[in-house]
Parts: sequence; structure tokens; C-alpha cells
Amino acid sequence: MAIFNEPLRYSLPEGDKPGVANPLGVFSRPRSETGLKDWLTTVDHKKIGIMYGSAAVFFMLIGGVAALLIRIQLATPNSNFLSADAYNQVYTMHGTIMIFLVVMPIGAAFANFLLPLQIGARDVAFPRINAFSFWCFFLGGLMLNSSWFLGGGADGGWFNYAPNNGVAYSPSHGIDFWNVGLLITGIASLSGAINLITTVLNMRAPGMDLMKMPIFVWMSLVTQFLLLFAIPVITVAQVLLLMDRVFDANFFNVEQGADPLLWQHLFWIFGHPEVYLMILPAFGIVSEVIPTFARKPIFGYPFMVFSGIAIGFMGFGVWAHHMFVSGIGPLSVTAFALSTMFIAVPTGVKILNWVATLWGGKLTLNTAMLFSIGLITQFTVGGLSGVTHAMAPSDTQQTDTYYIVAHFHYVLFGGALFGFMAGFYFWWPKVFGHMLNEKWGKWNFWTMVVGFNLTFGPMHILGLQGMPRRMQTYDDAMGFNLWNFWATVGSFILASGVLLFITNVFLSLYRWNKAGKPNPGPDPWDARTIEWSIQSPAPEHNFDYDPQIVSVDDFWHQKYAEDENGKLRKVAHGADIAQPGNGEGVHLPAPSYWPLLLAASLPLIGYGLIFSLWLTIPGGFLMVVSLYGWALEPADDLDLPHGHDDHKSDHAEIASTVNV
Amino acid sequence: MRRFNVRGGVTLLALTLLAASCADDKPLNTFEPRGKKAQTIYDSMVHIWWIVLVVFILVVGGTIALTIKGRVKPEDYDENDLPAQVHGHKVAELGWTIAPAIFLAAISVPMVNTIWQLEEDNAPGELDVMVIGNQWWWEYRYDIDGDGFFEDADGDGELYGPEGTGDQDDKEWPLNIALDDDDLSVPNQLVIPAGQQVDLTLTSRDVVHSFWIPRLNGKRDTVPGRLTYWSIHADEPGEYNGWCTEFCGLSHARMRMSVVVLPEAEFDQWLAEQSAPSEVPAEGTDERAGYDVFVSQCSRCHVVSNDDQDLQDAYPKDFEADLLNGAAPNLTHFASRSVFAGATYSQYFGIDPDDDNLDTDQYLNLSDIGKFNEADVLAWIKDAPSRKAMFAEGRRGMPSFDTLSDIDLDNLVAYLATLD
Amino acid sequence: MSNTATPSTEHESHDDHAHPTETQYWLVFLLLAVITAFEVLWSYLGFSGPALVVPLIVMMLVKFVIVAGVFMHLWFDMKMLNGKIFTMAFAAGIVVALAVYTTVVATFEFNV
Amino acid sequence: MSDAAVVAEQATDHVEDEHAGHATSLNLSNMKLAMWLFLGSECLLFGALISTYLLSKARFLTEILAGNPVVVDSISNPTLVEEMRAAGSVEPLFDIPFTSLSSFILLMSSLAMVLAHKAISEADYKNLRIWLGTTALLGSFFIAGQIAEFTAFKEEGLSFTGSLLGSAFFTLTGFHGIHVSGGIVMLMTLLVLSFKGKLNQDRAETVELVGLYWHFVDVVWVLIFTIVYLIP
Repeated sequence: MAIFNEPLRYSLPEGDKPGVANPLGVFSRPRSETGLKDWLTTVDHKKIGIMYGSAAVFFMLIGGVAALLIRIQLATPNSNFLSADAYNQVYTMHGTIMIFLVVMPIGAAFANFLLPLQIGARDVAFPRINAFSFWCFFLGGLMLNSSWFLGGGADGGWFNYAPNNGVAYSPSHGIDFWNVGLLITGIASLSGAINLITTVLNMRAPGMDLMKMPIFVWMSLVTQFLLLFAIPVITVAQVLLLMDRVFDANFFNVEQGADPLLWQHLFWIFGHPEVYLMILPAFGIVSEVIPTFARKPIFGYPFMVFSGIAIGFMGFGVWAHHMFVSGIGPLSVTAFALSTMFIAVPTGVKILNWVATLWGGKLTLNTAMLFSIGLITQFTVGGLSGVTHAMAPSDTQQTDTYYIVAHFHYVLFGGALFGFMAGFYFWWPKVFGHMLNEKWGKWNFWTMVVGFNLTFGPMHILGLQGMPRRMQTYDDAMGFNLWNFWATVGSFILASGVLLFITNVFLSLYRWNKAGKPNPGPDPWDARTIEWSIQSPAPEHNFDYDPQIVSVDDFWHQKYAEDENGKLRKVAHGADIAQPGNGEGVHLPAPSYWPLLLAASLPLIGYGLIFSLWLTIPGGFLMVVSLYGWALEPADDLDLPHGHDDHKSDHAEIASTVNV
Repeated sequence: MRRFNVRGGVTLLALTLLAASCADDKPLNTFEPRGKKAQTIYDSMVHIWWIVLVVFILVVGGTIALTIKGRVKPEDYDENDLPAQVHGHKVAELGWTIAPAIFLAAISVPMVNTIWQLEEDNAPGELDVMVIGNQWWWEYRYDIDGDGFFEDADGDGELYGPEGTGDQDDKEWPLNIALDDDDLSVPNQLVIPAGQQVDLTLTSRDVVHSFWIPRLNGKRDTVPGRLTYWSIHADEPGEYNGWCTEFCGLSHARMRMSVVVLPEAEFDQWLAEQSAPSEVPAEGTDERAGYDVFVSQCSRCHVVSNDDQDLQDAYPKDFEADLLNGAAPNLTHFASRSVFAGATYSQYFGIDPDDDNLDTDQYLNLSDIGKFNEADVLAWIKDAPSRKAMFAEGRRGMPSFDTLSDIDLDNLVAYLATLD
Repeated sequence: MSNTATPSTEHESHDDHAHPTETQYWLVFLLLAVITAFEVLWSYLGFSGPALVVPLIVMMLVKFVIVAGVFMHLWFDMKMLNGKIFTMAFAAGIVVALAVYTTVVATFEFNV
Repeated sequence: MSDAAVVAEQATDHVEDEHAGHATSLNLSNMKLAMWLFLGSECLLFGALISTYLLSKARFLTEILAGNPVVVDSISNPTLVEEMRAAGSVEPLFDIPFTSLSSFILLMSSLAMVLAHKAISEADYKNLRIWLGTTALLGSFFIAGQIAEFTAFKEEGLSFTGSLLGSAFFTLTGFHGIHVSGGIVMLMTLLVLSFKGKLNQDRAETVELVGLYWHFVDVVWVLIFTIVYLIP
């Protein structure tokens, strides 16, 4: 890695004076190390990761309130708690927020925070683009949610089928907000994907071959490739819709001969890889947590890697199973039913490998581990119900019923979100320097398990009893009363589980402060990967020097070795061999205003498209200024604290001790 | 504080579970097929359920058992006494890669068979019905004159037909579906004969809907600008319910469906009666006054076939090619149906729609066995949007007629009650 | 995908592979121009069906490969260490796009 | 937007590409890898637009042949409709010789671009400026041709809002045109930097990256030219 082996110096081209303070004479360079300004201008992948996570939890509260509103409305038959119009907005926004503003960004939060730490890099490949990605996501999400106050949210479902998404059928601006907001978050995902793929492929520490990377890195890499290829497709679909709604084009105008199935195809070509890119980071997380607390290596590392790649690859070949009843013809149905069946294979491999990792392990059942086991069991339910409707004939009875709602909540909530919870409990000390309370954590876990299964378990039954999705209300005579009532009870238990987590966050912080901020040490879990070989919380510069990677779970192998009898012994404690966190001489990329400003120009243009094209002029102006401001600003600021210190000799010394 | 009574809670839960599993009050239940096609689907899925159940018990049970067995209290954990460091087992891993693949391949064979079997059966049969989705009600067209077509749909001389007939290239869907005097348009309630396969040609006049009668077959979308094909089959007479299952906008939840299955002879009689025009009420009656209100207020959107030239002239047969205007339900035999407003409201009291043993005769002369639901019909006409959300102001859905006087409304309802 | 994470301290130029000379670039351009001319000619010769489409597609692909290979240096990058990563990144996009969109168009074609 | 950001990053940003030029895990430049990933992603974008166009064309043609009055009336030139019906394709709409010239111009700009890159890697700054300028100029000619073509179509009645084919055609070619325009802006920026003496041999990769983008846009046009214009 150049960044370590080279003196950490960013050479400037001739003509540029070092430390140009205000490149366009607009701003002076942001300098603050703390406070709001620091967060707004930071390019540190860890801070950006924290911001991704906090923003996602913030959006999760909005989406969660929407979910509770849905459940209150459906608790009793013929309820008028929400009007048909309000219900359609609430369920559409619930789905959209949970997918695009919660599950995807939490995955991005973990990827941002962990990828550089797990591959032994100092930051991502393009720190400013990283900041730009975050601000695009956050401002796009805010813009999407501003629709609540500006004439109502989108009301076409998260899938937004044509032609119901046209102005004729949805005259409010809700779908325009949906469209533009998600275009902006799409830019975030795409630039983030390019950035993180480059980081993983190109910035690994010495010795870290691809097949020595932690599983989480692998799963995130596959996720980013899925984003790279799926986002452009939804972008095109949304641009077509934008053209139709704002500029009066005819892409979905049936009168002009348009085919509404085009939207369905484009949407699901994106939509199905989307499902996998939401679950794969969680798979990666539990693949780190389970070996750590089973005290065993992951079972079948290569199979875990290749099954992840296979899921990613096959994820692009199954989209039309969302369209089995659209009348695409039996040939297409057959082909997609078969491909859908077989994507169960790599998924099953993963589950069985986790189970095999548990087998014979000495399991420490702390909260992170409990959530991981929760993922295995609940995702299995979701996966198996998936197999039942991969059968196209049964799917004609099950699609668009609550059976499907149950299925994907088992996958995305019982799977992805439980995995993320495991990740929160596991990496919290590395992120914030203190542990989350275990006792509250266990309450949190059990409340969520009970609430989750009580909410979504009955939905299997409701769906098979014939309750369709997206129904504002149902009739007393349909026989759906009982299980809807229990699902609503469950949803409130589930919500209190989420509140317990948030309480735990603040409570743990409070108690930690009160106890005089004890440091949990670099390696509180006796963990396996190299992010635990640096101090907690992770120092701003990550690594003092290049970690030298010899094997998978390299840090674990530094701690354990066989004694003369061939028995594994702990030979070193994590805290003793961890890097001291001395950032002397490390020079980091400087913070910048431009990513934030460039990202801010996009919602401005978006509001312009929705309300008045004149508004796009200031937006466009800000965009051009930001682009040039960004381009002309040196990414580095030599006047920054930390100072620039040429430690060439030190580095040479470290390099010479390396065994490759 | 009162202690929570665990035993009472468990008993309560058990009782509710029992009640839920016993009651046969679920008209949409997918596990109670009542026709050939639904039975095929049911048979193809039920054995998967057993397999899935076994896998579920093995994996979830195994995971929980391993967790309980392997747990070690953190304080008892000895760093120098690690479990066996197994990195993997090639044979096992290959095994659980290949075995599920073979297994899935095996269950795929009957699945593919079923897909094609369900599809091939959609070929033209004895009775063909065209299904047209509208926001938020269904229109059913019967090919009465037996020419095999659903009439000159777009007026260009080319005909739509069931699958395999007619001009299949002519697929642009005209939004002005011309009415044909020879053929029959029935809204909201599909009536079919028992024991006979009915082939459906589906399309939509506005957005994507989905046609679904769970007890008779799975679902199939109706896509504007496209024709899709499906079929249903019912073993026994009775009423079967369904629901539009593709989200279709504001009142999606009130786009419900009702299929009445009659014995064959009665079906023929029903068809003959429906094909006849309705009568114009005699001069001077309340019904006649109601008819006049109908001609002036309702005939812009609603069709009633009779031999009155004034009415024929009052509304155009070809609806304007205006997406928002659409076509409203044909009311010629309004009172012969048991439901209205997208099968959301009952037209008669005294019918238990879930009674499978219902004497099917009553559908021929509903007025004989139930009392016409004047109150709901009146309330509907007076302010339809408050009973079912619609974009009436955007000319999509029924506007409110609260400007009409009470007498006019009463007369109108009286007239509608005569349309049997 | 092999990986060589050698901790190199030297500036390893990625330009150490031989690029074409200016004349060669001109020749390649001439070739492209000739193919384009031939494409237009072919479309005017009155063929229809596969006789028209297949040669046009072939010529299109040839042009595509030449531009990507020579102007975008993929042929030369392939020869450098790990250089095929570039080709793979690009080819992955092309392959996914081709597979997915061909299928989409096919589902519209074979919808009965 | 994101491409603009990526490109902006690469256009003058030295930091990343400075240490990228040094050893990385793959010994490859970060910027160049990112650019190739971005281009891979763009394949999906243009693929979706091209398939949309193909489907829209087929549906439009069906309507024209069936005589759907809404669609027929959307083309204001009735002889054109007759020609399309006679030919059974939308071919009569296009002016192939004119577009061939446009395609040739774009191909030529690719040559100029590659020569510009060659010039900077040989520190030949005079030729660098000449070829950068030529590339930008040829790109502008292409855009001018597009505008002329769009105007001609509009006069014949193939408008963006009028018909399905119009929407699809203008969106596909418009998207490509926006990409070309973005490229021209980048080239002009490079040219200005070069005149200010800030574009030296050690930043040859910046020119190479802009070149990659430019060639990709050219390659997309190679596809569009054949698929949209030549194949009926």
C-alpha cells in the first residue's frame, strides 16, 4: 500500500501552492476537528459510516411509525383509522423508506466503517466521493420524506407499477418525490459502489489475498457489484417515469401503444438484485460474529465466498419471478421458475455452513450471537417460504398476498435487520469505544424475536387464507380478523424491542460516562479479524503501520498457536499485540465542503423538476460551482494539524521486518 | 398490581387458535379448492409443504439444539481449551450443494408440467368470457351471438377474439370499447355454469389489475394494452369470492369480486334473461319518474338497454376516448345481481354469501328471496365517494349526487329495483 | 483473479507496455472509417432479414472491439500485470447487460 | 451526476491518482479502475435505454401498421406515415447519409483523443493542445448535427411528447448527447489547464481517463448507429 510504504505525502502539481486555503476564493478550507462543521465536511470513512448508520436509524423511526399506522388500520375489519388515500401513502412510504433509506444504508454504514479496517487500509480509495455518497443518500432521503409536508407521499407502492404511476392515476406530487428522491439516493449508491469496489480490490494490506479477506468484505464486495449493475437499470426506469410525469413523454402511455410490462421488467431487473444486496451484508456480519463466539473458524470459507458470488450472479437471472402472473407466457415463467429454484442452492449452502460452524463450538451466547442465531433460524423460514412460491403454479395463489409480506419480512427483518443488530452489538466498542449493555441487549433480542414472529408469522396464515397485500381494509366476513389483531399486537411488541435498543444506546453511553469512560480495549471479544488489532474506538488514522496478512482471520492466528503437544494455546493477548494507535506523522486527506455542496445541488434541481423548472437554475449553478470547486481543490491540505512528517526511515524499517 | 395469569393466557390463546382453525368462514381460502384448476395448483403445492416442513424442523430445530448444547457461560470459557478448529469438510459441503440441487431439479419436473398444463387449458372452450378491469370494478363480456368474438372492439373492423382466433396482431388496446347490442356486458358479478371450463380473455381499461378467485384458480393480471388468457372451473354451484390483487390505485381495497356458479340449465336461462332488454316503466309511476332522472343524470356514463329511442339518443354508445371518463357499469339488469359498487356492497338483505349450500335458484330471482337493499343503494347514489374513495372530480369514479332531491333519489332507486 | 500485494516502494509505471505509434492509430482509424462506410453501403444494398442484420451486427461488434481494444488500450492493458481487471470490470457490465436485456426483449417476443 | 463527480475527481484531482500511480494491491491506478467500473455500470444504463427504444419502436410500428388514429396523427407529415407503412419499418424517418457523417465525425474525435493522450505521455504539450482542441471541436460538430437532426424530426412530427417512438428516440440519443456534452466540458477544462501550465506529463493519466470516457461514448454511438439507424 502506497499509503503506508510511501511517506504519506500527497504531491501537488507544479503551480499549485501547498495549502491553497480558498481555491475559488469562496471558502477557506474547513479546519475544525470537532463539532457540527467537522461532521459536515469530514471525509473520514468511519465518521461517514457512523453518519450512514445514524441517518438510517432516524429514517427507520419514520418507517416504523408508518408500519405501526398500517397495523393499527388493519387491526380491525372495516377500519377508518386511515383513509384509502392516507393508507396508500403510508404503505408505499413504509416500503420505500425501509428498503432505500434503512436496510441499504445500514449495509452501507457497515461497509463504510469496516471495509478499510478489515482490509488494513487507511481510508477508502476516494474519501471525498465517499462523503458525497453519504450526503446524496441523506439529502435524497430527506427530500423523499419532505413529500409528507408538500402534498402527500407517493401512493403507488414501492414497485410503482405503470401506468398507475402516471399523472392521470396519481395526480399528486408524491410519485415525483419518490422518483427524484430515489434518483438521488441512486447516485449515492452508484458512486459508493465504485468507491468501495476500488477500495477492496486495490487497497488491501500486504499479504491480504482475495481469498484471505474476511467474509464480510467478500459479501460487501458482491453487494457493491450488485449495486454497480442494478442501480443504472432503476435509474433508467425512473428517468423514463420522470420524462412521462414531468415532460409529458409517452413511455407508459398505453394509448400510444406503450407496454406497461416494460416498467415491470426494468423495475425488477433492479428489484431482485436489490433483495440480495440488502441481505448479503447481513450474511457477512453473522459470518464474522458466529466464528468469533463459537471459537471456531467459519466452516468452509471458500464455499461461503463462492456461494456469495453465486447469489450475486444468479440474482440477475431471476427477476421475472415477480411477474409470474403478469401474463409473460409459460416459456418465460418456466425459465424464471427454474432459475429461482436454483438460487436456493447457494443460499442453503450458507445456512448449512453457519450451522456447521456452530457444531461442536463453545458458544458464548451474548447479544450479538443471539441475533446471529436469530438470523439463521428466521432467514431459514423466509428462504423456505421462498421455495414454496418459486413454484410458479403455487405462486399464482400466493403472490400479492400476505404470504409474500410474511416471506420478505422474514428475509429482510428477521434476516437482514437481525444481522445488522448483531453487527451493532458486535462492533459497537470498535466504533464508539464502549460496550452496549448486555442485559438490556438480551431484553432487546427476546422482545424483538417475540414481536417479530408474532407480527409476521400470522401473515403466512392470512396470505394462505387469501388476504391480498396493499389493502386499506377488509371485510368482517372474510375471516381475517383474528390474525390481523395478533399481528398488530406483535408489531407493538416489535416496536418496543426497537425502542429497547435505542434506550440501550443512550443508557450504555450514560453509564460509561458515569463510570469514567473505561476503555474496553482493542479486542474485547477475543475476535478474529484485523480491525480488532487497533485501539477502540478506531483511531482516526486506522493503522499506525501496515498490518502484514498471513492467513484468513490473521489477528486470531497472532493470538493463538499450537504448543509442543499440538494443542492450541493463547500465546498473546489482543491488547498486548494491538497497534498502539500512535498517529505521529500520519497525514490524512483533508475535509472538504464540496461533497456536501455538490450533493445539496441535487435536491435543489429535484425540487425544480417537481415545482418549477426555474428552481433548477440555482441548483445547476451550485452544481457547476461545486464540481469545479471540488476539482480545483487539492484533496490534501498540508497546513492541517497532524503535520507532515517524513517518516521514511520508519517505514523502511517496518517494511524490512515484513515476511511476505 | 394483578399478576398476569399464565394459565389463563395460554388457555385463551389455545381457544382462539382452535376457533381459527375450525371456522369455515374464509371465502378466499387458497387451501379449499372448489374447481379443477384450483385443485391442480393445490395438489402441486401441498407436497412441497411437507418437504418444506421437514427441512424447517431439521434446520431450525438443529440450530436451536446446537445452540443449547454448545453454550458456554462467558465466565466458564477457557481460552486454552478451544473446540476443535474445523475449517471445513469438502465432502459435506459438496454434499449440501449438490443434494439440494438434485432435489430441486426433481421437484421442478412436475412444476414445469403444471405450468404448461395450466396454460394449455386456456385454449378456447365452450364458454368464453372477456374480463375487463376498471378502476375499481370488473366488467365481464359474454359472446352471446356465438361468433367467437367479443365484437369489434375498436371500431376498425378487426375483431378481438379468444386466444387463437381473430386478429392477434391487432393488439393495441382501444380505450373506447364499443358496446355491441348482440353481446352482453355484465359488471361486478361473473356468472358461469358449473362443471364447465370457462375461458377468460383479460385486459384492462386503465391500470394493471389482477383477476383472482382463489377457490377456482390462481390469479392473472389484466394489463392495459395487452390481452392475457386464463380460465376458471367450478365443480359445484355456489358463490365464490375474489379480490383484485394487483395494486390499482386509490380504492384497490374495494375492488372485490364475486362469481356465481349456476347449474348449466339455469345458466342458460340466466343468459337468455340477461340478453333481453329491460322495460321502460309505465307513465305516471314513481319508477317512471326515476327513469327520467336516470336518463338526465346517469345515462352519461351508465348504459341501460331498452327500446326507448330517447334513451338511445341521450348517450353515445361509443364512449369518448377519454382515459378518465372510462365506462361505468352497465345497469340493464342491475337488480339481478347480488352485489354492487365493485362487489363491495350487497344489493339484497337475507343472503348469506358464504353459504355453500345456497339454493342457486335464488340468483335467478333475487327479489323473491331477499329484500332490495334500498338504503345502501340510496346512500351510494347520494354520496358514492364517501363510501368508496374515488377521484370523482377527475371524472374517475362515481360523483356524489347529493344535489338531487330526496324524491328524485327515491324514485331513482325504485326504478333501479325494477331492473331485474 | 490473482493478487500480488507486494509492498512495492518503487514507482511502477503502468505505462511500461508499448502503445501503438501515431501511424498505427491513424491506420486503425482508417479501418474503422472503412467499416463504417461498408455498413452504410450494406444498409443500402436492399438486403432484408438476417442477410441485412447479421453482417451489420458483426461489423458493429468489430468496431466495438477495435475501439475498446486499441483506443481504450484494453489490448495493451491486458498484457500488464493485473491489467485484465480493467477488461473484466468492463466485460462484466457488458455481459450482464447483454444477458439481461436480451432476455427482456425475448420475453416480449415469446409471450405466449 | 455521479459520472460528473467521478470525472471531476479525475480531471484535476491529483491526490488519488498520485498515490494510485504507486503501488496498490493490484498495482493498478485507483482512478483508472474506478473509471472502468463506472463504464461497466454505464453498459447497463445504455442497454436499458436501447432495449426501451427497441420495444417502443416495435410497439409504435404495430400501431402505425394497424392504423391507430392516435399514433398516426402524432406524425404530422402524412407522406411519412405512408412511407413507413409501405416499408413496414420506421426507416423512412432517418436521414442515413447525414447520420453517417455524424458517426464518422465522432470516430474521428476518438482518434484525436488517443493522439492527445499520446502527446501528453510524450510531454508534447503543443500537440496535446491541438488534439484536445480537435477532439472538443469534433464533439461539438457532432452535437450540432444532433441538434439539426432533432429539429428536422420535430418538423416532421416526431416529437418527444407526441409519440412513443419520439419519446424513446429522443431519450436514447439525448442521453448520449448529454454524455458527449459532458465530455466536451471536460476536454475544455483540460485545455484550459494545459494553457495555464497545470497539465503536465505526470498527469497523463487524467487525459487517459477523460479519453476512456470519450471512447466509451463513441463506442455507444457505434451501437446506436447500427441498432437505431441501420437496422430497420
